[in-house]
Amino acid sequence: MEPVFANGASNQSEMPFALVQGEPLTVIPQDLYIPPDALLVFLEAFEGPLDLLLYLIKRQNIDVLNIPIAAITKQYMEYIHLMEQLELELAAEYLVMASMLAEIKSRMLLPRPVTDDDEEDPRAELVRRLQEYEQFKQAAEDLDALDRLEREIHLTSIDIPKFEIDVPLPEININDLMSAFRDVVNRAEQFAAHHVEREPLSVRERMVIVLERISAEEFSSFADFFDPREGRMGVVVSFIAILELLKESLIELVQSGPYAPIYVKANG
Amino acid sequence: MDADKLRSILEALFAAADKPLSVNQLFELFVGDIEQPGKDEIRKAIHELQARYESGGMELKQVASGFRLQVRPEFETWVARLWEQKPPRYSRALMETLALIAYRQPITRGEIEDIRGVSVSSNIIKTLQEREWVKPLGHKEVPGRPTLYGTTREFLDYFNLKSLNQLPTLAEIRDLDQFNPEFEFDDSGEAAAQ
Amino acid sequence: MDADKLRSILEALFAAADKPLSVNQLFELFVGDIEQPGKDEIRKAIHELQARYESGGMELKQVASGFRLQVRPEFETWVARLWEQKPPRYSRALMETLALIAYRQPITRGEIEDIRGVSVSSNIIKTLQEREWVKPLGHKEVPGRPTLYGTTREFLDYFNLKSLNQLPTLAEIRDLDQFNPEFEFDDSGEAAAQ
Repeated sequence: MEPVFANGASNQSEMPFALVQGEPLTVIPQDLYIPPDALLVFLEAFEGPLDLLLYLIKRQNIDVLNIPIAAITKQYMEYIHLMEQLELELAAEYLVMASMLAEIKSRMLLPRPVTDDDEEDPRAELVRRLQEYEQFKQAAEDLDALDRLEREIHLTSIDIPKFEIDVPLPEININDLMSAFRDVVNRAEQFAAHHVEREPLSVRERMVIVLERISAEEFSSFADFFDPREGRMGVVVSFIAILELLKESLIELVQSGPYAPIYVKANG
Repeated sequence: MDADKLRSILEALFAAADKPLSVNQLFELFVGDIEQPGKDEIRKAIHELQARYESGGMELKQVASGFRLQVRPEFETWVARLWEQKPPRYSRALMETLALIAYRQPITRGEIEDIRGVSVSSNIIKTLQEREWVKPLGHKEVPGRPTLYGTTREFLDYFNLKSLNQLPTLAEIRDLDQFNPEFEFDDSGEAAAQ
Repeated sequence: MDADKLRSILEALFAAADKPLSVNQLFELFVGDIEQPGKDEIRKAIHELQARYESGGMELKQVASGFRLQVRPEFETWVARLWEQKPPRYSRALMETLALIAYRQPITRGEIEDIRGVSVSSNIIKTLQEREWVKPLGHKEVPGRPTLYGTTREFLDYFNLKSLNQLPTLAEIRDLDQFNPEFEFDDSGEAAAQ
């Protein structure tokens, strides 16, 4: 195998530096010589095939107008393989680009008929797309750099004496709240990554009550959170709430010895 | 620090703050700066600002907990018209955030963002807190120690609920939708009839 | 109306309002008053106020939907210390989509995807609409009638702009022929080696 980069080759590139699925890797570009975790983050940082291609081109200080298509195709394919080996979810667009590059490459290898003046450089369409993408990538950065509300620009919050002016507050009814909840849950379910499980509200409410009663400075008695008058269900709800808070590391339970009183304290 | 600059920074702080600011609080805001003003400098700058606001539409008023920039009461007539003209409404984003806090409390802003799939603007949380429907309950012990939010007693009172248990469950909301998408919740008689 | 008084009332209104106010909106607020100022008087008073806020901690800024009193960005360092919450951040994917909508409106989702070379998640479009930065403008009369999107006044307000003309200029697209007339087809022998 030949070194990937014309001027970046060194004797290191012949040494297998990693085994990926049992296969020694020797041809990773040198600027990828970074820990696998970082590599993952790095590869995921691309906004798509055009972004990756632009990166490959910029890294070598090549003018977009004069892409060495063979070299770039090769590097691109290496990244694609790497992504596959790392089992990154590879968007179909990356593969479409790979075949487009392969096609351009093969067309460039064909001898061009001298008479055919009209035929466009096979790279023209790719160059156009790269330039257009680059243009908006830059525009997005420029836009992001503008002063904007909540970041550089703060609105004034000048007090209006309340006793003088009664500014009406927006009214909502419980219907609106219900439909908002339904919508957000429906939407969340469409994205399988999120789940909103149904959990008895009473436990959530009890969690809040417990949180409100405790502090980080002093201990509260565990027993005080159980009121026999609430009956068995009430006690169970309190107990589950405390366990849940413990699981989420929101509280700490302390006991000085076996059968000693248990105390509850806010974490931190 | 140059007196002009200090005065401008204080003016910016009074304009942006939603609470009165005391000399001590202001002093603390500069701690760590290379040009850290002393309390006397801050007091002097405040007096200069007060003099500047002697006329115009605003005044820098001293109240119990500090100084605040406020609209001069004599312009009430016009300021009130500002609200008469447009009955305010809450955004969809605010409603969804409130619903998630109500149903999933204690919950962090990040968790709300995860479920909604979009970021939640600071203004929404601020508005909900100002309305006293939502309050911070503490911090979650994860990196960054994000604030945990929950609903308040005022929230329950507003909706005439005795406890959060009285909020319909998700299954109930969906069932009701199927029968009657225009379901009126506050009309309890009709609800029971479904 | 006396110019001093009008200026003070306007200052009070800008201080109290939570949205930018246009000259028309301001004019409407005086309708019915005995001393009703004309739009020109209002414009003049606004310019005087702007001059007055040329220094200090605030500025009276003109954005797309009117004028608003805001904290001068240069004092952001101190103002940010008032709040613990960090401003929301937006992903590159979202900013690129927003940039395309801003510069190429009206544009369909498919057209955005063509230029970016990847699909645009529905969440991004939803976030942009929810923030009221982007709105549907209609449908493109092609098969499938895809929605055309454009930016809103709120988008300009948020980014502190008066009009789309104030957006940073786009980089130039260079012409292939123009810059590389001697376009070498064979990649200097490397291609041949493959």
